Amino acid sequence: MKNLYRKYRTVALLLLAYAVPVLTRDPYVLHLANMACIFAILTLSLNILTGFTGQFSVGHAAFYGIGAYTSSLLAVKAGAPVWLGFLAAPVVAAVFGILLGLPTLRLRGFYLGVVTLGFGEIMYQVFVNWISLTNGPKGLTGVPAPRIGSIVLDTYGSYYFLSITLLVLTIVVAYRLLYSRVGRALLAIRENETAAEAMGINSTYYKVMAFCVSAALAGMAGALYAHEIMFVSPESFVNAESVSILSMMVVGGIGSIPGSVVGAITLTLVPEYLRSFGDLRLVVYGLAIVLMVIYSPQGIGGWITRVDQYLSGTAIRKPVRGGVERGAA
Amino acid sequence: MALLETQGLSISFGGVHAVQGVDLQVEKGEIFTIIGPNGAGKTTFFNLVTGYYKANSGRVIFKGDDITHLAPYHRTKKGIGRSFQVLMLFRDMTVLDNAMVGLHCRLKSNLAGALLRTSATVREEAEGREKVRQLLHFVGLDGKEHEMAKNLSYGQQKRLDIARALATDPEILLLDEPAAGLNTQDLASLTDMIQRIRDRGITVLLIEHKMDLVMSISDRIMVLNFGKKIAEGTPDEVRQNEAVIEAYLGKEE
Amino acid sequence: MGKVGKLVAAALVLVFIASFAAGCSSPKKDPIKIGIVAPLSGGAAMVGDTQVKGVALAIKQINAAGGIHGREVIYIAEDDEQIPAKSVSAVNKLVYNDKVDAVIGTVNSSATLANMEVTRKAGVPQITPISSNPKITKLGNEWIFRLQASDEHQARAIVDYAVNELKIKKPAVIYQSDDYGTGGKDVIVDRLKELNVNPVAVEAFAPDAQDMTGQLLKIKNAGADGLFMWTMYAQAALIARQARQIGLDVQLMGGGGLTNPKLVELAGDAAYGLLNTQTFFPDKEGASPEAAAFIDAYEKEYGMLPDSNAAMSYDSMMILAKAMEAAGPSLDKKKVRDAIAATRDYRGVTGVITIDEYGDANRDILIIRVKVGGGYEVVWPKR
Amino acid sequence: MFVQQVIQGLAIGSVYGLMALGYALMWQAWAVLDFARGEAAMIGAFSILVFHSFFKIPFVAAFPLAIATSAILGYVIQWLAYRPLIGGIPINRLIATLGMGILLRNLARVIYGADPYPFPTVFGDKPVSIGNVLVVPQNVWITAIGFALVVLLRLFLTRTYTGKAMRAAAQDRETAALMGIRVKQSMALTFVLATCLGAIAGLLVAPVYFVRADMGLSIGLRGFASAVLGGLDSVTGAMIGGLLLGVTENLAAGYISSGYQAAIAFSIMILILIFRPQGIMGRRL
Repeated sequence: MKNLYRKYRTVALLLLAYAVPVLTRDPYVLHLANMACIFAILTLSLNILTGFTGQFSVGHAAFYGIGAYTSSLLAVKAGAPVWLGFLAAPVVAAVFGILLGLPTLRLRGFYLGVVTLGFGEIMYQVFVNWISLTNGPKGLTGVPAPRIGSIVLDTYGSYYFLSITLLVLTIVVAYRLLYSRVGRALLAIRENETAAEAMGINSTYYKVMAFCVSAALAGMAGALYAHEIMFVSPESFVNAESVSILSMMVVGGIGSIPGSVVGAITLTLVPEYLRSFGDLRLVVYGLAIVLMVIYSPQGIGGWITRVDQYLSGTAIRKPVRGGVERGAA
Repeated sequence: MALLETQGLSISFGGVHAVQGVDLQVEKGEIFTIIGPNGAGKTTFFNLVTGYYKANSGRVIFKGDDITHLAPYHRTKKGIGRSFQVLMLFRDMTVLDNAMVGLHCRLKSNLAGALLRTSATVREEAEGREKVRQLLHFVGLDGKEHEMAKNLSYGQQKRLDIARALATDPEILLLDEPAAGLNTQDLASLTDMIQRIRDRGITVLLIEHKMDLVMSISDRIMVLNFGKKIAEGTPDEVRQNEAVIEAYLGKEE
Repeated sequence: MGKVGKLVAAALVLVFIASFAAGCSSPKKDPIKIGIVAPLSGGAAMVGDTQVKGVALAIKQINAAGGIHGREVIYIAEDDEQIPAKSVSAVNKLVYNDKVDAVIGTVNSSATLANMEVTRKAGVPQITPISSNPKITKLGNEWIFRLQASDEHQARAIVDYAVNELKIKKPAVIYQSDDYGTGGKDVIVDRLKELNVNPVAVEAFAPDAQDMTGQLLKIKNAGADGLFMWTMYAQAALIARQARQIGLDVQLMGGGGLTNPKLVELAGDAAYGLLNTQTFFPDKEGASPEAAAFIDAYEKEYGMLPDSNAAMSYDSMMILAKAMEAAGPSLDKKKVRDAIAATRDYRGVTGVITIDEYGDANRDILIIRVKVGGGYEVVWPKR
Repeated sequence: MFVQQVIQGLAIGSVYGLMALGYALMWQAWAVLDFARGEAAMIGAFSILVFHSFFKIPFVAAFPLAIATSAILGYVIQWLAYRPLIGGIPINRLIATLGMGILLRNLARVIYGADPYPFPTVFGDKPVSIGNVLVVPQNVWITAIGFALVVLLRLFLTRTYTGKAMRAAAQDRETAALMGIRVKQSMALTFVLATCLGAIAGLLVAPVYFVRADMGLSIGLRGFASAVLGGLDSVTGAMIGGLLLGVTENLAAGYISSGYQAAIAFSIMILILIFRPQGIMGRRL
């Protein structure tokens, strides 16, 4: 039984994830499934920066926005194929990630946090004010749906296959990164930067790399978002969205990959679920977040690890936890 | 040519001369110990050699190259390894990963290799793990690979610290008070371990307070007081040095 | 986890489940469902709130008169937090979960631009009472209608009045940097150019800004003799008061977003004399019989005076009801849509409405002035 | 115009500074950046609104009542959402404050509606001209009260036993506890104090910027930025950070571009932090 679980858990999860459009045809649910994938990618990307590397960021929505605008502008203004946008979005976002990563040479913890927050504000104002490029607050309409051969991914269901594939790709990236020489260097910087340097790790280089990878993934999520909603405007990339991503990461569990995914799904669905509360919806949402961090400080990721260990009968080594537990916060 | 050499190395903090004009030559293959009363500038001197502090004046020369202005990680790459007086393990990482981090600058796989999981990367990782297992065996941490570093006993943590430093494949290893806080049994195995490290061809630069340990294993000793070198020589020479007895040994009960 | 904590958590989970189940259970009769999507939390919540109130009042009156085809009308209001993606979620929920017969909303143009794709794909008629971005009706989407007179008409009207009647030579513009404000600013600046008048300053402020004195000082320094502001009433009240504080004493002018009884309450005497465009005349004295009756009913229902958004929302629902009556008892969505599009000379509370070929409601625009001590008077067209 | 711009900037900057005081205090005692700080201002503003405007209690009496109400609410809030997280993971505390902010903001909206409420001025909002600049009395009061609070706070933290105990508890909980300091009470007290500071900020700005459920959001964010700019471990720095941000914003709008007002202010802030990573008045890290 336990062997069976260990052998097939990944495959089963994958099958289940890909079967969502088969299990339901409700566009409302499928749209939410798309949004959950987008936010899961965003949360994972933030986790690479904050959970793995210990660099605090409150401006992640900026990279998300950069990706969304890059991809939509290429399609709308330059008439480029959609897939080119999907490639360009992470690249452009990564360039900004490197730019933002450079101040990390000198800044730590919340002081870095405020710089990322400022970056978020600045990018938002650029989206709003650079009207000749972004069309400003009126937004960009007519963002096309991607197509594969003759199939146009213009329904939530068909688009979902793209979303889930990119999410799976992100998860693979996160895992491979984590269990590699690079990932160990990131964790070491998070744990103790002085000691990391003594191990021959160029902490500047790796911190900037973390910013770069994180921004690239967030940028990809931006492209995914733009072509799902088919409309881009600055409101989607305000600091409040950065804060949502941060909450998803913490509720999911800092440093936990499955936690990030589940955290994003949870906080995407909970506000929808709470619609029946009417006026009190966001009050309950706020309360739920408070209760989550009080009663489950390790996040949902902690539960997942425990359940997984129980089912597979192992005390597997996988406690990548900590993040900004010390120092940074 | 000495393996590690400092020339007139000085640093001051807010007017206090923490290290002042220290000249030092460590020869390949020896165990060289720095002693001195608390606050004599020993750890500061280490930090200058490893690059955590920028010297106000003087030079650090390693294998004939001037490394005074290199960043700490760069010096590690060149072959200067160190352990810490106050433990600086990666507490929330496993023992194996701690040591694997030490291997960092000897591995080559980069971001692309990690993401694509190229065969070179996989091979390198496997070889690295094997190497690290041997090192963990060397310091006596077999079977602890998958423990979290923070869950080890103090003595074990100290050993992990050394294993991690050894993993950087140093030519010279700087050990900052490795014996502090150890019980008698751990102390004995530490003494043995330092000698075995030297037997591997690694030069050892040691800061230590435990005089029995220092006198029994050191080839040469330098004595610092108030940031200045007051004596240097073999254990016997140092033991009989007037200035040392006055400044240091005399006061030590 | 403490015992109490577990209990609280368990209770919460139960409440979630119970409430969800309650939401799913369907009523016995089969009412006509109207979905409302509006920002009910966040910075624009005050506008979303009156949108729901306006529609709710219309529905109450419709039901009192026997409903539509004898069926009761109910509404389901969803919050979109003025974020496009959440707006899309909300409309998806209304369309596919609640299976509403039509959608009214939302406030912010960017959210409407995003969510109208949903109703288009599903083939559900949608009326946005006040989203003002001209693009909404110009994208070839046949399912979307708008009740607000577009910014183009409003901004042109006020500029023409200022230049021709008030002889303003050195106007300045201040606008909130969102779709509403930017849209209005663009039209104002273009129209001024057409009339050969150069604005001496064009300044933006963030929708959540509270201190606009930096911008206002610049405007004062530029020697402005009139100030166009394209924003909502709460910020307009701040601008009016702050202009007075720094000694900027010029004619204040703006668009429909300023019409709200709260404006005078917030800005006090600083708001007296303010001019703005409107199709809904908010003062019972001098209002059309339809508008007067609406103001009465609204005040009775909610204990407050309606703003123009409430009036637009009310008219949206009334036009929708008319169209549903005309479309026949099957409520075929396409027929309902066509019936909305065929609206001609409907006497609503916001004027005499005709839906044009794009889906925009065309009618005469009034310029109204805040009287000293509160209340409004019409200054254009001259009576 | 320049002088007038600076004066206007100082007025809004004082408000940011007042908010920043709360952040600095919370940082010193709880080692957390409290994202619900803005909501303290909202609570203060609504308290005075209820007492003064709804119940018609004269301002002199309503003021202490409002502060007392905020203090009590502050105590309850810290007991519910902050105290359980003492000793836990710092970023969890941060997220708890985010959640609390969402909760309080929306609760206020449910109770009072989303519309802003006007609040009568106490200190006078008719401008007085001095030379060729105009000064509004209530703005002068806000700045003056801000500085008075900085002085009082400094005296309190450095001269009184309670204040010293608070700081000791913040720096090292365990040692402080060993020294007989009642750490949790001390932290609760700081929270209440910080809430009162926020409440004072809230009720001072009520006549200027109205009272509304989400009023804390924008001044809270800028208060946070000011506190970091000034250096989180300095109350004087918090005030200076606030004034600097306020003046920068106004000058940016007046001389560069109002569209990029916040972007310019934040760019300057980032530059300052790059050159002084510990904030203007902060100790070296």
